[in-house]
This record gives sequence, C-alpha cells and structure tokens, in this order.
Amino acid sequence: MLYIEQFVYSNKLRHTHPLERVIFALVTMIMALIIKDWQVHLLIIFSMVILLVYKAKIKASVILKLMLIPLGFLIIGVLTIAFQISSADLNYLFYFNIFNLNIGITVSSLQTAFNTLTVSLSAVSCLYFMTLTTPMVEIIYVLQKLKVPDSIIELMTLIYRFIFVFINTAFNIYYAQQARYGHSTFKKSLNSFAILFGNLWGKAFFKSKNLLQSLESRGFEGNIKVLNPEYSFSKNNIISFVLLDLLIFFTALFLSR
Amino acid sequence: MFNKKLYSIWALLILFLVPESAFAMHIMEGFLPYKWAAFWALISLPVVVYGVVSISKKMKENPELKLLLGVAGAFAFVLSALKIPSVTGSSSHPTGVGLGAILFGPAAMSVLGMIVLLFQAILLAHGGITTLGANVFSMAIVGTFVAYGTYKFAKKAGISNGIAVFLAAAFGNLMTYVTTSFQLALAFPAEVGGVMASAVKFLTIFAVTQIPLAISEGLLTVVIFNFLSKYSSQELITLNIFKKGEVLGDDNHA
Amino acid sequence: MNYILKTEKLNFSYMDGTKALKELSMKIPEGKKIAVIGNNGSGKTTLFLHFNGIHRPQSGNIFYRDKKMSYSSGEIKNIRKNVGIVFQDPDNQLFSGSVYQDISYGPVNLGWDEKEIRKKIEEVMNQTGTFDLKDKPTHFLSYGQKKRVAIAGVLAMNPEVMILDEPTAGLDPVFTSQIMELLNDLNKKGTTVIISSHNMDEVFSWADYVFVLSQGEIISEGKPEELFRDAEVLKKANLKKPWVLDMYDYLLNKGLATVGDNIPRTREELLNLIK
Amino acid sequence: MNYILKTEKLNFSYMDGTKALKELSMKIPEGKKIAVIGNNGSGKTTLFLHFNGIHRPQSGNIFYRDKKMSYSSGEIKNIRKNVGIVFQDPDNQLFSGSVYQDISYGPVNLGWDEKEIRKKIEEVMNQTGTFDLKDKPTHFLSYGQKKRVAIAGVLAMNPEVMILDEPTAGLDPVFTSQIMELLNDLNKKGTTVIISSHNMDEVFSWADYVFVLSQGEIISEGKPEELFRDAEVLKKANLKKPWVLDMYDYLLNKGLATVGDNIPRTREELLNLIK
Repeated sequence: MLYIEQFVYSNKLRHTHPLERVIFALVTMIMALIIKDWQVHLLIIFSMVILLVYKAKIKASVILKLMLIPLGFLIIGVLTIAFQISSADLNYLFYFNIFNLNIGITVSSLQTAFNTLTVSLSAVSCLYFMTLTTPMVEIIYVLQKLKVPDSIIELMTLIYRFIFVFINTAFNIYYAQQARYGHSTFKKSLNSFAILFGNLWGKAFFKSKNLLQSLESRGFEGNIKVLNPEYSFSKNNIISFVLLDLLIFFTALFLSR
Repeated sequence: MFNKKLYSIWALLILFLVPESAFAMHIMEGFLPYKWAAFWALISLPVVVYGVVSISKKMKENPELKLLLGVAGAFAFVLSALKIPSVTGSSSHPTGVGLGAILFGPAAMSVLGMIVLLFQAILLAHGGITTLGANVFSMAIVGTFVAYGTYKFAKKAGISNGIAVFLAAAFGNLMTYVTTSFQLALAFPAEVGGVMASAVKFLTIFAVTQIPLAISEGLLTVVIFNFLSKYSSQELITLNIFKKGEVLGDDNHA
Repeated sequence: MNYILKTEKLNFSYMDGTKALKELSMKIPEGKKIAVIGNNGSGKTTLFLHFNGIHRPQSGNIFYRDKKMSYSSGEIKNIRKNVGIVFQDPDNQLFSGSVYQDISYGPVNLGWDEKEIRKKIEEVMNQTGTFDLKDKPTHFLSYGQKKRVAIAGVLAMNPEVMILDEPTAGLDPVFTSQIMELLNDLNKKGTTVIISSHNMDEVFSWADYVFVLSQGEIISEGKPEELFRDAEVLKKANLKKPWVLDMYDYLLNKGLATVGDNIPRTREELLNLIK
Repeated sequence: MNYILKTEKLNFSYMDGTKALKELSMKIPEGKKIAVIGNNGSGKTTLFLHFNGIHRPQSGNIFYRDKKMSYSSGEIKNIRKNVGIVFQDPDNQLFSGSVYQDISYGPVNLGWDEKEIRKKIEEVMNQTGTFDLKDKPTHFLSYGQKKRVAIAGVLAMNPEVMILDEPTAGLDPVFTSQIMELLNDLNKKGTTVIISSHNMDEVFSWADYVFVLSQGEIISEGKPEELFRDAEVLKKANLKKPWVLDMYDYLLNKGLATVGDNIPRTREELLNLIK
C-alpha cells in the first residue's frame, strides 16, 4: 500500500540537504504548470526519470509502476475534457451523432486535453522526484524551515509515526478476521470492517494515553521539540539542479519564439 | 441544452471504460491550471488557518489533546487508505470525512483533513501538492461542513442517530465529489454550455462511481459509529472538547 | 505417517522485497504436537498465514490432506474452518464487545445454526476455562484471560489443525502451564497442534516434532531429543540447548546419570535418572 | 547502604476502583541491579510510574535520595531527568518516524545546548548498538531494534536510575542477551538498574536484589539466592524456582555437588561445582 515508502529510504540522493531537492522539485513543478508546451513537459519528465534512475538509483520499473497510479484519473479526466457535446456543428475533428446531438472531439478541446495530459504527467514526475528522494521526516523538516506553525509540524510528526503502528494493527485484525471467515459476504465484510475500525479507534485512544505517560517521563510539557540530524548542502547537486531548471526555462523560451 | 438520454448513454459508455476506483480519488497532481490551483489554495487557506488557531488554543490549554489529535489523524489516514467493499461488489477508499466531522468537529477535521491529504499525496500519490488547495476545499472543507451540518440538521429534525450518521457520511462523501466536479468544470468549461455543461459531464461520471461509494461509506460509518457509542463512549466525550461542549450522539448513550 | 498439511517449495516476498519464505518445503504429521522455532523475523507468522489461505504462495504449493489448495471460495471456507490460527497478540484478535459474542464470531460466519453455535460456545468455554468470563467485555480481561478467550474463539470453529503463534509469550508461569495443558488436551482429542515459541525448554518438553526456521528456510527438523543435540544446528539458528537435555548430557558424560528408556524431557524425568 | 529511591506506605487505586498498590513500602539500594517480579497485573507498571512522578501516590510518600517528593514543577523536571523509564511496548514510546529525532527528545526537553545533545546522541547510539539504524525510519525496525532505540532515548537523558518494564518480553534469546549485557554495562558505570521480568532464570542470574510483588503488595524481597530458596514465597507468588538453583540444591542434597564460595547463578558456575 505504501509503495513509495519502500524505496525512499534507500535512495542515493538522500544524504544531502532535503531543502535542495524539495525546492528543485517544486520549482520545476511550477514551471511545468505554467509552460504550455508538450516538448518542455517531455523534457521535464525525461530529466526527472534520468535523475531518479541514475542519481537516486531507483529502478525504472518502480517509477513506471508509480506512473500508473494516477492513470485512471488522468485518462477519464482527459477524455471528459476532450469530448464536447453539442447540437450545433462545432469544429469537430470527428464526432458521432445520437439523438440529434453531436459527441466528438474538437481541435481546441483536443489541444486542452493533450496539454492537460502532458502537464499532469510532468508535474507528477516532479512529485515523484520529491517523494522518492525525500522521506516524510525530511519533508516535515523542510516545512518547519518554511515556517509552517509548530502545532502542524508536531501533529505531522505524530501522524506519520502512528500511521504505521495502526496499519500494522489494522492488518493484524484483518488477518484474524479472515482466519475466522469474517469477510465472505458484503454484509459480513462491512460489519467486520466496522469492528476493525472501531477497535482501531479504541486502540488509538489508548495509545495516546500511553504515549502521554512515556513522553511525560521524558519531560513532555506540551511541546514535541526534537533535533534533526545535521544536513549539508551539496554544491554539485545545487549546481546541476539550477542548470537543469535553466535549461528547461530557456528551452521553453526558445520554443515559444 | 442538455439531453438527459444522451447523458445516460455517455454515462453508460463511461461505465464500461472506467475502473470503479478511478474517480474515487482526489484531483491528481498538475491537473488544474496554475491559476485555479492558486485560487483554491487561497480560498482554503483562511479556513485552515482558522482551524489551526482554534485547535492550537485548545492544545495549549490541554497538551494531552495534541497526542490525541495526532493519533486521530493517523487513524483518519489509515481509514482512508484501506479499501472497503462497495455495494456494487468492488472496493474503494472511504473519505472518512463523515466520521471525522462528527467525531472531531469541523475545525479540527479541516486541519486533520489537510494533513491527511498532504500525506496521501506524498505517501500514496493520491492527489497532489499543486492540487492540495482544491482537494482541501472539496474534502476537508465542503465535505466536512456538509457532513457536520447534515448531522446537526438531521438531529434537530428529530431523525434517529443512525440515519443522521448515514446521511452525514453519505452526503459528506457525495458533496466532496460534486465539489470536485465543479472545480474541474470551472477549470475546463465546455465549448458549448460553458461551466454548467462541463459540470454535468463530470458529474455524470461521478454519479456512476460515487453514488454506490457514498452509500457504502454511509453504511460503514453507521456501523462504526454504533460500535463506538457502545464501547467507546468515554473517549467520545473527551473528544467533545474540540466541539464547543455539545454532547455527541446524546440520545444514543445515556 | 499421514501428513495433514504439506508445503512444496513455497516462496513469498513482501512488497518491499524482503524474502519472507524461500523454497520452503515441510510436512506436518497429523495428530501430533508440532513446534516451529526460530528468531524474531524468521518467517513463522508468514508461514502460518499460508496454512489457512490468508497468504497465497507466490510460487510453490500447499496441500491440505494431500489435496492441492486451489483457493476456490468453497475451499477457502473449508480451509479456514479446518485450520484455525490463534495470533500472538490477543488484542488484535478479540474484537467484539463481550466474550460470548467474540467466541461466536467464527461459527456465525460459517453459517451454522444458532442452536448448534450456542452449544459449541458453551463447550469451548468449559474447555478453556472461560465460562466465568462470558458476560465480561473483552477489554476488561487480563492478558492471560484474553489469550484463553482467543483460543476459545478459534476452537469454536472445530478445526482439525490448531496453530498458535507464540501462545505463551508474555505470560507468567501459571498461565503458561494452563495453556500448555489445554494444548495437550486438545491434542489428545485428535487435533493437530502447531505452536511457535522462543522458549526452548517449553518446546523440548512439549513437542513431538520440531522445525527450525531461519530467514525463511527450514534449516533443520526432527524429534526434539535429536534436534537439540545437534550442536551445529543450535549454533546456526542461535538457539539455546534446553536445560534439561543440557544437564542430562553433562551428567551422563560425568557418569552421574543413567541411560533410561527415554531421554528425559522434563525436570522430573531428569531427576529420576540422576544416580 | 545508600537508598536512592524509597516508598513509604504507598496506596494507589485506579478510577474504576481497582487497588493497584497497597501500603507499599520499599527501598531501592543505589548502584545495584534490581528485579521486580510478579504476575501480570500485580502492579509493577503502576509502581514504576510513581518512581518518576507520573503517578502521584494517593497516600504515602516517595523519597528520592532521602528527599521527600513534593511534586513542584522544578522537582518533577529533576526526577524525570534522573529516573528514566523504558516502557514495555516500544510502540507506546517511540513517537517519531526518525530514530535520531526520537533519541533527541529527552535532552531537548532538558534544555541542553545543541552540541552537547548531538554528542550525547552519538554516544548512546554507540552504547545501544543503534548507530546503524540512524537513517532508518522507526517503522522499518524490528521489535528488538525498536526496544534498543527506546532504551537509547531514555539513556540520552543521563539518568541515575534506569527502569525497564519487561525489557526482554517477546525477544528471542539473541536480542535478550544483548539487552541484558547492555544493562550490565550501564550498571557498571554506576547506574541503578531496575527491571521487571517473568523470566526467573534471567532474574536469578542477573539481579543483585529482588522484590516480589503480588496484588499491589511486596510479599517478599531479598538476594536472589535466598529469596528463590524460600519455598513458601515461591508458592504464594506462583513463581518457579530458577533451574540452576533448583538443580544445584538437588545435586547438593544428593552429594553430587560441592559447596562453593558462592551459590552458582549461571549454568557455568553450576557446572564448576558438580563433582
């Protein structure tokens, strides 16, 4: 389920300052959104995949699998944009007629749809660059540097940790239910899931009480302040990230002429 | 302008084309043009800030609540990450906004909803960073407030707790995706008929996949809620701190 | 010998790529008391989840009573009924409100009729000594009581094979011996009982046959009195020799103990053989 | 003898009315290895939570270094620094996804300066063998690794007393001996170490002094070699005699072992005394 988690901790770009990767990913993502040229989008996807495969040492098959996740939304979303329905005769590339209505794809709708497709894919590749090279703990650290309020940072820290505790518990309960044949029909399954979440909720509540005791014994007085490992910037990374973004920018400039 | 028959054919087509879970997610990364992405982020921001201020105050008065809200957020994430069975026989993710809104109240849930959406984008690639504002608006704000409002309204109207919970969760889920349809329609208006025509296009697709999901989530939430009020009433009372002292499901566990 | 469960070159990896089981082949003799030993993370729980069809092998086969598992829905029902698993942490297994309700979960799911279910529940409650707990909410029980209720809930499905993942972990000596006795009783009535354990002394005195699992592979198997004398295996799997056997071998060597009909497996049997 | 912690007629009941501690008086000698044994639910954890001021006695007193605890905020800070508790379930203690962050939590709360904290973190990571885990997220650690990180997080505060609630429960023999060795090292450096355990063999070979807790009362205390020879106490508290002592006494009685300078507490010491 948490496919990305399995790879991010062993990626080879990890041991530099997370700020440089996150900012690079976000800046490139914004460029992808603003620039409306599919060739630039291709360049961005290509750059991100190359960086992930050759720098971060993430297998190409992993990236491909991840690219399939948003595909369902993308295809349906793009098709919905592309198909135009009208009783009038639009500038259709092709259409069919049912009940005196034309359903088809027009030149401009195809353009919008295609642009949305390539923008989305290139933005997603930037997202994956960030999430495959930067573990959640480091993303939270970046948010802290970006002055997100402490209460949010602290909540995110706790939530991240306990997601895994609860997933584990949820699966243990799920297996125990399956072992007693608890998911055989829709009704039984719904009931078993309710029992699962009800129990999980009880455990979560209980956990928060235990956690309070253990944190108090380490001096909790209302805040969860911690120290992060010291990260150092990599000159090489920063230079290549800047150069890459400049390359994308000037390519866009060149192509727009 | 719109022809109902035509849209039913359109819907039928979609039914064959779309895997059921395809739309049971948030607007993907990069799908919204940057102006719209920024717009929704700006709209959502004040609500979330209000939520943060309101829970921060309570957490300062009572530090225990911070831990409680932390585990609650993790719970909400796990709930929305597990696939539950749907009435049509396949399975999909619940949004959890109905349960969350009733349990934590709208202010806390809007904040938790935002964090859960961010985590979904980063850990699961459901939704995205640039579309976070839009998704926060549809799920953590509209979904939450609709669910909460429905619940309060239904209770006031004297409807039984079970049905109130069902309606809250089902409407919360449904309105989340209705909002998403309009967000998409605003960004991609139809060439003829504009935003409304486009909204109908997106809505019909959602209707196919989302109505059974909303019903399933409604049913699931009722069963969970019954379970909680039976075995976990003490915890529910503690949580009321987030909701300005109203007593929750008061007729259910005296 | 009849083998009730067999695996043939089982392979299973988790999503993150960890190989949990590697070409694992084993045969579980029917009606015996079996122990699977191995360190934390050696693959015991993963193996058990294969035995009743919750995990499906990524390659390899599993046979129940010589019939290869095909995972049809009817067969799954059958295998879940016949192979019961008691998980390590009872908190993940007791999920209904009251003890009575919880024990009924399995039988109700199997669709038995109510009268039959009620009779069965009463029976397993008596068997596991949980009758007095019947109206208590599960979260008020002590850890040892929870363990017994968890066992009752699986027993209520009338399984032919009972698997228990570390049934005595975290229990004090009194509860431990209660549980081990219960398992002996079950076995006497014909149930094949499989446990996993870290406690070599317990395994040595209880099991008929032992499998040693290390990093997803069976690295040794045999009768406990033979297996635990194999210094090489013990070293490889990081196991401690059970103290009864250890002392017996030492005293035998020193000429202070006699060779009996059997190798002593309990403290009392050992004392009887000391000169 | 210096007593670092003392309790005087401690009483504590939970909200539901369960009496967890009854008139409990005990003295913890400084610099020793202490074990508190007792069944599930005998009150061990409740007692420990009093030792560092998380629970306050409903009646009775607690003394730290002969000073009665007054629970002023400065004192509470001081006692939490000096008396560290490692809880049984590391999942209740590790709150961060990052090992480094988690270990830093205690020292940051103490307000030490950053450089000092980083030095200390490095030190305890080496001490607990968790240095290699520093880049791993908490959820990818094994149970034994989590336990060690939990210990590191408490150690980082430099406590004078380390309390560990069932430090070896659920661990296989390898991890168990690693943890027990670590506790020995700590003790040698002057830390008073208190553990609770179900494993009598472990307690017998490790502890300098043992308390037996039953239903919220201390029913016996003493040096392990004396306490575990008291048949009445063992019976009353449902405890098993450690096998090393048991065998030694039996062999001594039969004339097969000699009286050494000390009563044997490990297998090796026992073998040396067999004739």
